[in-house]
Amino acid sequence: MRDAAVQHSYLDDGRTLRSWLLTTDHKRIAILYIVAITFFFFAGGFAAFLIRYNLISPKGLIGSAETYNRLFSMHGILMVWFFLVPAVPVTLGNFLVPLMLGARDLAFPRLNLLSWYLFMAAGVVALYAVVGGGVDTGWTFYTPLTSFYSQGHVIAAVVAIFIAGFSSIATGLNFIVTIHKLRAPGMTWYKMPVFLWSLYATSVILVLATPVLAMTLLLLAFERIFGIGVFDPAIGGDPLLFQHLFWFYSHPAVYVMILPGFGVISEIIPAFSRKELFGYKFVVWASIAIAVIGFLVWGHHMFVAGTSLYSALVFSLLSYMVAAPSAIKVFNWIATMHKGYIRFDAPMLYAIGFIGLFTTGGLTGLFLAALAADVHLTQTYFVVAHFHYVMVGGMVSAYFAGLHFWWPKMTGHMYPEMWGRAGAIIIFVGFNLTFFPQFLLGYLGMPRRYFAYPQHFEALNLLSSAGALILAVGYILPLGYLTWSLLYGERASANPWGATGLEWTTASPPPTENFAVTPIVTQAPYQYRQAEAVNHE
Amino acid sequence: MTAIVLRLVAVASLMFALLAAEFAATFVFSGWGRGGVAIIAITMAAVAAFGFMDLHQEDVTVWLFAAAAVLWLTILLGLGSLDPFTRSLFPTNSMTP
Amino acid sequence: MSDAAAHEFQFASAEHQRETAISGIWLFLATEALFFGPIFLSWIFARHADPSAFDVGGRRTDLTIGLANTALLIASSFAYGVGLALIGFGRRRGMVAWLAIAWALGAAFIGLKFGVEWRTELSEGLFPGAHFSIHGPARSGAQLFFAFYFFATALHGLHLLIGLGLLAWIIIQAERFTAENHTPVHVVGLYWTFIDVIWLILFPLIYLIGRAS
Amino acid sequence: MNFYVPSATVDGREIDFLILALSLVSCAVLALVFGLILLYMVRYRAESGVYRGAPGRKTWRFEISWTVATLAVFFALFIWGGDLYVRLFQPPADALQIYVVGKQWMWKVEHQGGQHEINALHIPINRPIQLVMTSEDVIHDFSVPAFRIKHDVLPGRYESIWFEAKTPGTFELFCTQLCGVGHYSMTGEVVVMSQPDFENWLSGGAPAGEREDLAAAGKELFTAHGCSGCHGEGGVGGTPATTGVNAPALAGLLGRSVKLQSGATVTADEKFIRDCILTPDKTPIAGYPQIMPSFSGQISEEKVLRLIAYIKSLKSGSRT
Repeated sequence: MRDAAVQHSYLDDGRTLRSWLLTTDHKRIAILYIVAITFFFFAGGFAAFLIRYNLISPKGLIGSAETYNRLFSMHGILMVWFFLVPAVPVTLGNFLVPLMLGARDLAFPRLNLLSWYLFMAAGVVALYAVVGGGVDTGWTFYTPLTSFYSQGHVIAAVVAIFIAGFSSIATGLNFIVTIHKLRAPGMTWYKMPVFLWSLYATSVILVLATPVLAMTLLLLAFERIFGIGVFDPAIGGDPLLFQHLFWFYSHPAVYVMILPGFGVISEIIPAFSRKELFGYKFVVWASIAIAVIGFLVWGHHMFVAGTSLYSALVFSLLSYMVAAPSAIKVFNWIATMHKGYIRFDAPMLYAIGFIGLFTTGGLTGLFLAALAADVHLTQTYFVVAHFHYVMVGGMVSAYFAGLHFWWPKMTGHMYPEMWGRAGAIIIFVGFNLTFFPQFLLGYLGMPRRYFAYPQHFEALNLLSSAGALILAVGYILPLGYLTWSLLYGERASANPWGATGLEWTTASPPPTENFAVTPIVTQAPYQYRQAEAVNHE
Repeated sequence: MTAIVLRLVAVASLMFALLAAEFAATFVFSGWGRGGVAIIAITMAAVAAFGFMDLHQEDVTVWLFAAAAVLWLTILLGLGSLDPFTRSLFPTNSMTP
Repeated sequence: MSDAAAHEFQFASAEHQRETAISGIWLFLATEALFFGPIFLSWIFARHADPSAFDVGGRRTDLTIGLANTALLIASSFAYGVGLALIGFGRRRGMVAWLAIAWALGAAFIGLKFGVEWRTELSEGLFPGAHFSIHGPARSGAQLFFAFYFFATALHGLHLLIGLGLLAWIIIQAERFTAENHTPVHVVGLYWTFIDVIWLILFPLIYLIGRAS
Repeated sequence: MNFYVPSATVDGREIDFLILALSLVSCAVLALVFGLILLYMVRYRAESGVYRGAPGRKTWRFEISWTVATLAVFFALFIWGGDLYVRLFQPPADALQIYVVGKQWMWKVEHQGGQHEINALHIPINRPIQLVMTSEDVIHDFSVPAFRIKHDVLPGRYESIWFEAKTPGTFELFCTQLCGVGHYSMTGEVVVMSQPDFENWLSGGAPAGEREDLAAAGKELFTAHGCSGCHGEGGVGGTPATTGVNAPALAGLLGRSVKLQSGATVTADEKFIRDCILTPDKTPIAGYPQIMPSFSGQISEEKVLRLIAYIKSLKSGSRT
């Protein structure tokens, strides 16, 4: 059985470069994406490393404020649009959506391939912008700095993000239509794994928010090229309009980054607790609620920007509303662990790390939603720490959790377990050491995006930079042992974790057509039998 | 088939009538003003969606997508204009201290 | 592909594939609607900043051409609808004829908009910037209007150009379509009418609101 | 290393109190989350033989209760933060108004009596101060961490904040909105003084040097940096006969239209003059060879401002 599966695996279906670059197989496209975003992750990470290096000394070690500004802009742009937003949907999502649905492919396979090419084209333009001198506006591109004053390759960066946006839209559209139309017989909405629900919620945001960003960036480019436009204060235009439009996308985009992480964690916690997910419907509807309410809160990025007091009050109240569904999820995961049979394989360690870091990040978000507290804390390192806890501590941990969990399914090889656990622990420790001091820095008033800073912030910055070194080790480690496992890793069985879900019923790696016979779903997800023996093979 | 074409003719006629009404709201009935124009414009968009794009024949999925577009546009325009409409502006002409 | 029953391997049937394609294009149109969202919001912001000056700009537009163009697009959507109905009854040549009419009406819009209207406006110095020809207290607000105007119409025109390309592609590929199998005709038709819908909103924002009272 | 700097304003202390409350709530939740996770990790590890009992079925009671509890806490925090915020941005009528102009990359402050200062703000203690702020170019942000206050400073409009300092001393002032290359250097200090000291300072008695007339200082720089060597004394312009080179006249330049070699015409505003001094290669003037050296990195922004003030003061009557 296993031999037959290996022969027909999607990986063996053509070995030429052409067979990869012209593939419409969702699994192969997922692999193409993994290669691409891994590159961007380390490119953005390298910039982060240089930023932390610079901040070791209050005077700045890299010698030029301009270089520093370009570094953090590059870090932000690459990490947000070329890693965090696409990370889970285009890799794990692309691979798993049809498998979990019991479908043979996504609804529009050619669109899927096109979206990869768009993504790569965007990446090339972004790299051109970086190599050609960089951008010094930060990833937020605020006008009028970006439209009139900034030097550098603003237009190239804007074009890159514009193209990447269409790649996102294509992916989101594909997922939504696929989930609506290609569910296997018996796969009703409430029988879908939470991962699919969270990808659905993510796709809603991608499809409805990304076009707003695309148009906003076009307006920005228009203003920069022609020297006049709708954000131009000289003719009565409103620079805050740009911020409204930008955050209309960029705040929901935060949920694009974190919702798939919720999905991943909701798969892993039950699998390693051998227990049904606690409160399935609440978790599902919390995802949908986040996707909708997430669109109502963008104004909380602008509490000191000069918006009206009324709108600040409204946005503050709505921001608290969106925090509630996130809280629901955290409690549900913990309740799932209650009375379980918990195993501590690497995916579970990453998942537990995720819960801790995400909760910390989420709670500090409450500080920023409380209007008066936000006035003091915003635009300082407090904000930097807050969103890194959510994005990096949360999202990257979730991505690694999912990558380890489904790695045997994707590659047909097991990763070395001890190394996996070591990586999870190093990342958790390094992360906290890097970013916790930044909460204190922020409270003490250290502003963001400062190339040099007053002497009295030095000790905490030093601590943070030391943590970054450990974090770097933690991120390079998986790159090493996962690559190693491709060549030497133990062969994986179809279901090494004893997990539920359709993707585990087919071979590892799956055949090109996913399922020899279209499966018929009769059971709700996560039907784990307690104390079930886990055969590791 | 004739029925379909006749229906299209009816839809097109309705559109032209609404276009005329839009002009009337603008120039003739000054009391109607901008509100009337806005209402008629939205009506015309809806007529096009149902009459030309046959929204009524599509399944619930399509309805969901169309409703999402309208809802999210409302969020963008509604919450987006909350700020300028509740803010008092103090434009500065001279920029030197 | 010309076989009516053919469908891709992830679908259960040709009908399943058709339904999926139609819902896909509708979701894409939802995306497009949000794509135009910032233009509408910038209209709200810009007009709110100084309504009377903004309307001074609005009154400098060419209402005749605006009206003619609106009529052209409505007629064009109608023509496309007839073409789509004809292929539903297998009348391919009829479809080609009506689609050609729809194409010509769309092309006339482009010609009027960019060949006549834009050209006049550019020569009258209505493009915002140092050489903007409206002076006096309304100068800033009117520039804001024309920044909005040129951007919005350029973007709408771009969509229409893409639509013309798709329409031409449908006409060239007409041999492929039958009464049972003409999903692409349907899909392009939805897009074509959607461009019309966008214009139906832009038209009053540009030409009418500034003149209304 | 000091992890707490007491706020110098009354509202700032209230904000600290709010942050403290938020911290306590967060710590309680974190203790609960981490505590439960650790407890379950130990108690329910797969190897553990602890009795698990029958799996519970009803979940919605738990869901409803923790959702409602969360929302109740959130609402209380919202009311607290919102109330304070509204007070924070509603200045009392009797506040002393001071004007602040942000500009790449400096803060210019103008007091009611016409006293100017740069990258510094002197204020009296125990008196509400309202800052009326605008920007000459991009968005800046006026932030004084010790006062727990910050607000964006936008071009083309006035934004305002207010505070009442209760502690005398010198406090850090930051720009916290990315405003270009020099963003990190757009810092300064806020000096809180007693009312008599402040009066004294306003009248120019102390501290010395702060009230130097900008144009007079600029005139000195004009000679010291050799500007007059080409542009002539008093900026009358140079010819091969007078200064040895052709150099444009600077008197009466401000506000005039200038033709560039590229054919474009620009208005000579402050930014243009600044560009001409710092990056002359980018603004070659029609009719003159581009031989002006760049002073970028040689003179500070403040000095540029003084030079501009001096050039502004030159009357066009002296043009030759």
